[in-house]
Amino acid sequence: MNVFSTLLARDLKLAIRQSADSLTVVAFFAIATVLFPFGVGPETNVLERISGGVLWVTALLAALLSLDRIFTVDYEDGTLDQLVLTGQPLSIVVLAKITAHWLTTGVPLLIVSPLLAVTLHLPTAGYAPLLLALLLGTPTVSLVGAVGAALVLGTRRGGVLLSLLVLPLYIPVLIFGAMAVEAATTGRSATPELLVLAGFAVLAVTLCPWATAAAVRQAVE
Amino acid sequence: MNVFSTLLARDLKLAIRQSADSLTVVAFFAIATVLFPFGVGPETNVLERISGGVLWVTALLAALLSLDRIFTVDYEDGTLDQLVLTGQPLSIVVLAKITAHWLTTGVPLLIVSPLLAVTLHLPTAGYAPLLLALLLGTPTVSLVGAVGAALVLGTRRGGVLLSLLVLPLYIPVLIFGAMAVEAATTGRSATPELLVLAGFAVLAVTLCPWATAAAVRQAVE
Amino acid sequence: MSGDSFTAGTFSGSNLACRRGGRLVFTGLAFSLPAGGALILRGANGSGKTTLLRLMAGLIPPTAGHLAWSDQPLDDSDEHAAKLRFVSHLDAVKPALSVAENLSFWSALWSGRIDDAATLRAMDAFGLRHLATFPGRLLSAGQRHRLALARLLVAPAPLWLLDEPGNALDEASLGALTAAIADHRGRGGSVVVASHGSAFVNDGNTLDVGTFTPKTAVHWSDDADEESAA
Amino acid sequence: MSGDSFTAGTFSGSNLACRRGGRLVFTGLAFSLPAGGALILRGANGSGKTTLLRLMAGLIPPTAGHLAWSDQPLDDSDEHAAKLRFVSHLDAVKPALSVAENLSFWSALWSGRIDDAATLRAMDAFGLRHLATFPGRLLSAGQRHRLALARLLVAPAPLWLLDEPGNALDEASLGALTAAIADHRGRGGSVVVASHGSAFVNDGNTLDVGTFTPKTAVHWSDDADEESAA
Amino acid sequence: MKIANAIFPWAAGLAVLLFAVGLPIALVTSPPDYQQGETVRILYLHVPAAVMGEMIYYAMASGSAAYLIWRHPMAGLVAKASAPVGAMFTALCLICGMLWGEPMWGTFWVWDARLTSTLIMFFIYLGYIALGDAFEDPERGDRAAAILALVGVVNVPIIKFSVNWWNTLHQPASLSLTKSNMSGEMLLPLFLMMGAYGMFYVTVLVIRVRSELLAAKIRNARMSQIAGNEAAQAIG
Ligand code: HEM
Ligand SMILES: Nc1ncnc2c1ncn2[C@@H]1O[C@H](COP(=O)(O)OP(=O)(O)OP(=O)(O)O)[C@@H](O)[C@H]1O
Ligand SMILES: Nc1ncnc2c1ncn2[C@@H]1O[C@H](COP(=O)(O)OP(=O)(O)OP(=O)(O)O)[C@@H](O)[C@H]1O
Ligand SMILES: [Mg+2]
Ligand SMILES: [Mg+2]
Repeated sequence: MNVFSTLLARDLKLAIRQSADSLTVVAFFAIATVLFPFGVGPETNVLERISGGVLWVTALLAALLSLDRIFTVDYEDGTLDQLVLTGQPLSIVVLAKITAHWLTTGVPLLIVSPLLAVTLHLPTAGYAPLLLALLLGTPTVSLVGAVGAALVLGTRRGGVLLSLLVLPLYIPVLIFGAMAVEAATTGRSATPELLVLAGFAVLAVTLCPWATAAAVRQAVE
Repeated sequence: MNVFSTLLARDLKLAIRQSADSLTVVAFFAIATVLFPFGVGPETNVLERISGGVLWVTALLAALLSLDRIFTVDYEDGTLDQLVLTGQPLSIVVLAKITAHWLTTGVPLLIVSPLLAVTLHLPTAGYAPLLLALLLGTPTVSLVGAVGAALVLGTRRGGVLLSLLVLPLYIPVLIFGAMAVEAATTGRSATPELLVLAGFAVLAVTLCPWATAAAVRQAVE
Repeated sequence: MSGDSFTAGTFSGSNLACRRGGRLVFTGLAFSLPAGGALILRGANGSGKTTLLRLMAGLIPPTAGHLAWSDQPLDDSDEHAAKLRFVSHLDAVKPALSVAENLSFWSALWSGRIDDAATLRAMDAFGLRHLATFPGRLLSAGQRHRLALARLLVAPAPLWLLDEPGNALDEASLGALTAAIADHRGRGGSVVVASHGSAFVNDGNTLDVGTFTPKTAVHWSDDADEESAA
Repeated sequence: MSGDSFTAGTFSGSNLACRRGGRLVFTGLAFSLPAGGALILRGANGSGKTTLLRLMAGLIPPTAGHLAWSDQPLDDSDEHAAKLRFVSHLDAVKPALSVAENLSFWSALWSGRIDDAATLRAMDAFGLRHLATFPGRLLSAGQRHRLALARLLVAPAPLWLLDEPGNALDEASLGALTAAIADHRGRGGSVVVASHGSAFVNDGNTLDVGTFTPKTAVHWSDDADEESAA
Repeated sequence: MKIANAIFPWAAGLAVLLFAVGLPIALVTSPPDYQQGETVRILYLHVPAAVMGEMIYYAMASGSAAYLIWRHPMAGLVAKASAPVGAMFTALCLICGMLWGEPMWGTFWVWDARLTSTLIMFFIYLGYIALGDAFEDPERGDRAAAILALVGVVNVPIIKFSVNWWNTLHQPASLSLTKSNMSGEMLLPLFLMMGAYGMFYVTVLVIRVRSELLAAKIRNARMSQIAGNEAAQAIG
């Protein structure tokens, strides 16, 4: 039992006990996506054209809303103080929490996305790239988001500030994620985009835990 | 000095002291809007077609994120207990807080919306109805949102649950708001839609304060 | 404040029961608190002192029994609320407002007018005068709690409900609290204090909340949880 | 736990200063705490007791001065952290986990293995055994605080840092706390307690944090400018 | 601080001088462009602003790095004081660009790669400023913002690369900028304005750093006074 697995197990246990949390993220994803036909009208050709982009944008917004879950509760009830004091490298501690976040947010979003794609009339060719792109992109979303979530700890209203901080950083993922879908639906190969997304993920997993640990350390100061 | 004005003055004072709060709502509105071109591509004709809908959806999401500001802080630091115990009608107390929310959130969103409309290439005829629709629609958004915000007090992750509760209630406002813009850009008169929005606002102002007060009362129980 | 005294009568409760999270916290509890009286709530952790105070404030409706003022059962909770001040574990201090602004907001809300003299007197009573322009966010645990206590003095009300008011207070502040309670009672006000240690009152009745806990085992079961979810 | 004793040496600090929110809370503070010793922090509200404890835990870096174990200056904060347990105002209790689960999580994290015996002993020490399956969210203020204290016993560490550990505790729990501290010191552990009232230790040195607060406004010279900006 | 005090009058003087000479040349006496006509004059406001916005961002990131690594307070202060100036230049670039776009392209905004990355940079500036302001304790704000600046600086090239890729694939209409070779007459006002903006930045930087120091001083003095009272009261 090392720190990583102990903490991951606890966070997953909490997520299962409070499964409503993951469900509400998925629900937000669904509702925000479903709002679009109401906003832009129900014409199939318009929806088809924008479906990949809308799905990515709403998935990002849903993930964004769940970010404060990574640290805020632990910060407010004093658990984060204790986690900083485990005597183990803080970057491993935060990586465990980020992994738990991805498993309980990124993965459920992935799972329901095909269903929502149906409502937006996504062309058939787009499904596989959409799923692959989400699979490669959501870890980056959790990793980059964790940095932001740690930075806003202790601010008055973290939620909105958090969006201001991380949404600009999500734009590369959005661009390549949406383009992967578009590529497939317009007959191109989505491989280049998917490779770039994988590259982003590798970069994020090497850098973000450190930045997050630094941010957490100054938050408990 | 009655309860309404005392409380409104305090909430506005707090909002001015913490002006970053209002600014971040506006910033979210801006960034979320800007995400769409990255998702759906930059073609002017596509953007033009969906601009009204996208602006309304992102304005609703931005307002949504700011809703927890109405009660959460007061609930967590014990102020809400004290406000319930003022010995004055609770519906007036909550109406004061809702008014402050609208002045510090709805109005700023209204002000920046024309700027964002430019980036989405909203046709010129759409500006006036967009502003009018937002002016008539945002009070409803604050009023209905307050009911949801009070209902989720004390739940673990209010934020996402809140979206789940209130977004469906926002759909009528969204439909008529987006249709008002579309009417104008397609050459019809937007008056009927605007009248419906005004009707919603009147309905909301008569019903929501009572519902909110009831929800607050059970939250402090 | 100044010299005015209270004529609110006797505050009492009879046959009170309260259910929290699906289990009965206490049952058959009764108390009577005359004007100028003090009631000290005792009991082990979890016996229901905080619950009883919130019930007395009208925040929680009793599961059985009722509260009364001079034997008139309470019906209008707003009217009751206007007669009391409640100091809980939560300090209700706004971090962005200064100490003086925090106090004068409540003064205005309760008395309907701006009463700087009362605010100043309240700050003096709890040694906060020199912190008047200090924003709430910079206060230490004890200073914040003193600010919550000072709220008792900005607008008069006959009944004070205090939940562990001595928490985090230093020597001098404990004295100030005792003096404030004595003064309040001298003017016919009454006070209920939940406290494990000193109760800050010279004389007063003690109510051991623990004795009203149903004797059945305090075991948490799934059934109880389901009830609470209902 | 059982019979093992500690050999961590003397924990000391010299010439410590700490700046919070732009002002110096204390300066020139020194202390020395031998194995088996106790240090009681005193001082009025806002004098800096909580700040000093967080500094001792390594959460806040000192503005000046340094901490040391047996005269070896602290350089690795993770190594230091592994030697201590910190109980703050915040209880770090997870509402969704039961009392036993709350404890065994920390036990696993600190000792690297699942040690049910230690968890049971810790619950017994603070009278929590009958609440073992109770979810954290149903605990009263005092019960929650007892759970935080029980964490001290699930995995041994030589240095305990306790911030007002007596808050909200009933009579019996105060006794349990005193006993736990005595036992810990008996095995060579040391303890720092910030408290306004009883300190729960039989003997020990008292440190009045208030005496290290700078008394007057600092005189500003042009050279001081750059420093003050930090 | 002493160096800054020494530079200050020169920087301020030069800024005034360069604006005084550069603005008339840029806006009045320089030749109109054969394609863009008189509107070419916006270029003299627009291009230097774009360059400054970007340069200040890197200055801010370096300051933040120095502040975090060496805990050098002045570096942190310079970073913090730079942000609003950088944001202002970026905003100026955007506004001039939009005003220019209307006559040139017939629309205020297109989703061109360069425009888009400028806009995102503007958002990153806003995030930095908002984060720095969001804490009750100003020191915490400085540190958090410094970490953000470093994270941001890793991201800026990634964002540029992504936006370029996105843009080339979408081939946005025929709106690309006409890259007329700049003539000598255009370079002079351009350089003058560049220098004026640069000196303006230095001047504002010194003023802002000074006022930050003063604010910290006032804060400290007030706090110490209150602390003194508190201690006196505890004794008395
Ligand atoms: C909001 C709209 C605009 C933005 C955000 C923008 C942004 C930029 C940026 C970032 C640069 C690069 C400066 C550098 O580092 O060298 C630049 C240069 C330039 N812009 Fe704009 N621009 C906008 C609109 C326009 C318009 C409408 C025109 C005219 C048709 C224009 C003409 C130029 C020219 C001629 C240069 C210098 C050429 C070069 O260095 O490559 N810009 N702009
Ligand atoms: N994060 C912070 N930012 C600014 N000032 C702070 C911060 N934390 C503490 N302070 C200041 O430091 C001083 C010491 O606070 P601290 O909480 O250490 O006092 P304390 O001795 O524990 O008081 P109490 O007995 O009330 O708990 C207080 O005056 C407080 O205003
Ligand atoms: N919201 C709630 N939901 C479920 N149970 C609750 C709730 N609030 C309190 N309880 C339960 O009611 C009982 C009494 O709690 P209360 O907080 O009133 O005790 P207390 O006497 O104030 O204890 P302490 O001395 O620890 O403050 C506890 O056993 C607690 O589990
Ligand atoms: Mg209690
Ligand atoms: Mg303290």
